[in-house]
Amino acid sequence: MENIAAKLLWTFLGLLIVLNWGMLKTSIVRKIVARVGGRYGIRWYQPWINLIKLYGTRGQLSHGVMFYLGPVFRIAGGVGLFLFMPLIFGDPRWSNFAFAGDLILLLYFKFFGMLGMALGAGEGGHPYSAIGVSRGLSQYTTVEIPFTLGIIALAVQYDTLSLTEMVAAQQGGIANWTIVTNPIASAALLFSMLGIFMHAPFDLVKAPNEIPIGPPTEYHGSYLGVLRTNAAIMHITEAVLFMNLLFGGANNWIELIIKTFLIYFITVFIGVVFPRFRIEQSVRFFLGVPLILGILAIILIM
Amino acid sequence: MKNKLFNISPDRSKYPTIGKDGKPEIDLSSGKFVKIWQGPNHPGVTGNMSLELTVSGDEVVDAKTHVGYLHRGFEKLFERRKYIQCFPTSIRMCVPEADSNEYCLAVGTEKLAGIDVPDRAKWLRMLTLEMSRLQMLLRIVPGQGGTMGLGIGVQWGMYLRDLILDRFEELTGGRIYHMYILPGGVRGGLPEGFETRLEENLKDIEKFVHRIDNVLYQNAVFRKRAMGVGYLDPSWVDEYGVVGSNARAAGFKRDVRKDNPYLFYEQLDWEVPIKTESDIYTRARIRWYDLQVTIDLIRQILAKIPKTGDVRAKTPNVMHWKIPAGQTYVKSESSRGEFGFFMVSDGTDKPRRINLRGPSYTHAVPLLERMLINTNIADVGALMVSLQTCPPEIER
Amino acid sequence: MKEILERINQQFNCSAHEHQPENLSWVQLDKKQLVPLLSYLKHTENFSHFVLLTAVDWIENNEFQLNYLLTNHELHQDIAIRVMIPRDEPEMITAHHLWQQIATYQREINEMYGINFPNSPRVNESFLLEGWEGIPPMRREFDTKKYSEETFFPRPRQEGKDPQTHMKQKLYPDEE
Amino acid sequence: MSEETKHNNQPENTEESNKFPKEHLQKRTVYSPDGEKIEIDPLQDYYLQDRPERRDPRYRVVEKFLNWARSESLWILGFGTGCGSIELPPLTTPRFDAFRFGIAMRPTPRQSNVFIISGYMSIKTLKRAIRSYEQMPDPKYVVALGSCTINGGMYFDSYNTINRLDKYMPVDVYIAGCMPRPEALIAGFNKLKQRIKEGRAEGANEYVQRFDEYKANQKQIIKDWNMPDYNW
Repeated sequence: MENIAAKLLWTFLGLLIVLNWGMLKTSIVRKIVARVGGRYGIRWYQPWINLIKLYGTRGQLSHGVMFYLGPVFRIAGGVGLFLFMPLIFGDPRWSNFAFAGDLILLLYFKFFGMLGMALGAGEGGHPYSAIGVSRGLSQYTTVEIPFTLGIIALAVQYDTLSLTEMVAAQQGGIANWTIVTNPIASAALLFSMLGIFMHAPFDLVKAPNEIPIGPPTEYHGSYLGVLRTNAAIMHITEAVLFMNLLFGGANNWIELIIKTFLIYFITVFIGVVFPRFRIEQSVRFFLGVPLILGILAIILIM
Repeated sequence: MKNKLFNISPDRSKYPTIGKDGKPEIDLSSGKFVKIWQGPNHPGVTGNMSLELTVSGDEVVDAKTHVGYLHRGFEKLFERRKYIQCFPTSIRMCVPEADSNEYCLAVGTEKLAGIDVPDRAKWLRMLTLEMSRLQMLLRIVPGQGGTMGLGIGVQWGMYLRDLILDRFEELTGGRIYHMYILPGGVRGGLPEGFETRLEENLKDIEKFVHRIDNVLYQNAVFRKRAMGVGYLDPSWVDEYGVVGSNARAAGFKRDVRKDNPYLFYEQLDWEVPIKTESDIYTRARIRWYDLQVTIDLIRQILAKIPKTGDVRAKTPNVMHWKIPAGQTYVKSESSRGEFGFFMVSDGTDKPRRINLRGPSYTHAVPLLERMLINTNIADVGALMVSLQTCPPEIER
Repeated sequence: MKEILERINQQFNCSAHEHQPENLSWVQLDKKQLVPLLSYLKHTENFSHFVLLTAVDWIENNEFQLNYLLTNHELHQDIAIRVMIPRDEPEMITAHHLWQQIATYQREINEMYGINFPNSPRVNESFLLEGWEGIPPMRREFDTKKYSEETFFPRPRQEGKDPQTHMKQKLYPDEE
Repeated sequence: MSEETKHNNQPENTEESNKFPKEHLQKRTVYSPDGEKIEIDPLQDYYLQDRPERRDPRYRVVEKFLNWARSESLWILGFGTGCGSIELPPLTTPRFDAFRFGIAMRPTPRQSNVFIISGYMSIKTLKRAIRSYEQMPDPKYVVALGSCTINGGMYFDSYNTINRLDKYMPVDVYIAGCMPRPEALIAGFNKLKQRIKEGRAEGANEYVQRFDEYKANQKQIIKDWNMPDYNW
């Protein structure tokens, strides 16, 4: 894999697969939520139609440069996260640009898109955007603490900051997965996963009945299309991150799809049966049990 | 807020400071406050109305409700219409629960004209009123969860509501607007096999009652969000004229069906559920009990409806029916509380004045403006639904 | 209830009251005595629940009728107080300090009938209408059909059955 | 006419007391985030007088494909303007489930492309509806529900509701009835889909073309154009 052009091509192909799997996942999520409610649900190809329609919107307006750049930052964050995420273990074609310190970079990229979005949504000028941004940032800050503590615990446990090496250490059956070998750090990470995917009860940012629909209130047309594209990539990539950290990575695409699906659906199933928290309740939640678990994980690993 | 050790939120009950004129002292130019207009196309606002909120951080410090988006001038239109022509118009006054309108208008007309209604018609009227209350409660009980993002209860409830609307369609021919109750009686008897089909639906609804208890009322997050929030002080009940389930949740036994029994409600065996906590959770819980009571009442009514007999007393030609002069006030219990019509007749074939007093008139304007102060902005929608505000009956 | 009405009669020298079946009584009195009566009913006779305030336009007598309806939740009795005010001088004493919701009713009546309630809070704010000019719409002389035809581009009527003759033929054939 | 003068001799400050502070209505200069200088005359702004841009379809084949996508993804603005909105929730619930046909509800006008005028429009709502309509991105479609949008219906003689919606905004599909059943709504959506696929649903461009006429009609009945900067 000396040839950078070939490497880029494989990465691009991976991005396409992840994007389409993300879109399909969106429609499956909607279908499952609909079935719980007793409905038939949307057609499985509906997200693609929506995307085409959004990119084909004629009338678009901008509230300023930062408004325009918000979705760009967001998708830069999503693609950046993807670029350094090893997808499939043992296959250099699908490990993207993973390197020795990629875990730190991934943490950075996860926050990057959110900040860009915050700036862009703020320029939209709508107060609900501002409320959504402040909610999102304060919740994310508290989610980050148990998440980072859990990651540090794992880094100490495996003595590496490379995701690929972490996956390598988990090979050889379920008994070697982090969720079995280090359950406390895993629990902290799973709690913070609920906050990262932002399904109920932690869907405060988009809360449709309170602040319809938070930061993207003013985004329309292809801005929204970019955001939707990013959401499809981002959700799958984040699920891949948790898969690599806790569930032993994937050896082929089918394994990846099944594992990301199940990981993502932990949050969806919780979301279906819970209403949402208020922001101070959400913050208090993450500063409670998940934080204690995170600290405990650090203490135990020392 | 039982656990004081971890209670980090400051006591804000004295905030904002109240000025000499009784209004909160708010200086918008200080930059500490933001004005937020919620509605009319805000999905959290019930129906078509809007709120003007002044917020400090996440907290509402001053609120005004703006209504009139649905004002059609019904009370003016009634002056131009004959009594029978008022019926199709009147049912549009409160859209979600239309039968209370036609019942009150019919009874008011009968009172003024001095007509006696056959017994069978009275039982049928009770049946439609209770079915109408049932379909409204099926909307509002899970709707309380819907305001907080719990959508599945709403889906189940709306499906069952559609079943009740099917029964209405069988009985009256209309889904939402029935025009079934007319002066002198009702438009027709029960169709063949109606009772068994309704009984099947009631069985489904009973299952739903237990499911929604598990999903909503036992839900940890819902309890956390709804308990202790949106407190309605019992002293406000008289001060603001609170009626119905909101008053019942504050410990007042207010139910027109018990207080001033109309139709044959005296012959039925039931109890008015009362609680005293008076927060969003309690009000939602009271509606859940109401739902069970309503199912029970419909069963009792179905068992007692006479199979034969007149459904409508003989009236003169309604197109030139002169009602004797007089004034009256008719009230009935809707799912939201006391629902009254004030009627004035001047001896002609058109009413002089018909005034609707809906419970939302006080619940959604003065009471809501008071209750929104010191509320978190996330709870505004939940509070509105828990007060069961219904804009069309405010504006008419 | 009879005792209460007698006490009211003695104290307030009312002009008339009739008793209707089903727990509704009527009191008619002068506009100056209204607030004392409301206050008396609320604090002494336990009519704690204010139901509605509404106006009726008697254009032929050149009068507005204001109705205050109260409920006693212990006796389950309603009492309706009727106050006539002259149409030339549409002004009424405010009662907003007794019950909170009266201010809202007064706001609506001020908008719909043009009856002024001095010192009532926010009474001049528009309540249901927005940018309304001209006669208050609920007054009898305001012709809503004419206004609608002049303002809202009516669609021409379709030819159809006249409901009056139709009903006579189908429903009441034996009537003259 | 003596009554009219009676009503008008209320205190002088009635107009200002309820709405906005006086300074909000005065002309002023503001700077946009990009440093652009903007002169604002609020009373003029509230009239929404700027003529929107006309955006014609360009490439026929591409447009045909996009029209198919648009017709299969109808995002409704969740703005219940009248009593017809009571039949909108059943659309999203198990019995009728309009999601099957690509119909979804969006809470903000920026993201929706179908505006359902659910029933009669009072003047106060019409003002907000026009604002919402103008905020929606092009292409946008209007579905008018109920007979009250066609000829006033039950409220033909009301002083506060409009009689004909098509005098104030271009309407694509009318659904008659009071109220129309959810099945009728779905049939109406199918009609709208057909119209979009045929490329005949160019309501936004029609609005631009006949902008002066629509604005004149709107101004004739909406006397008070004062309103907040956003409304959802």
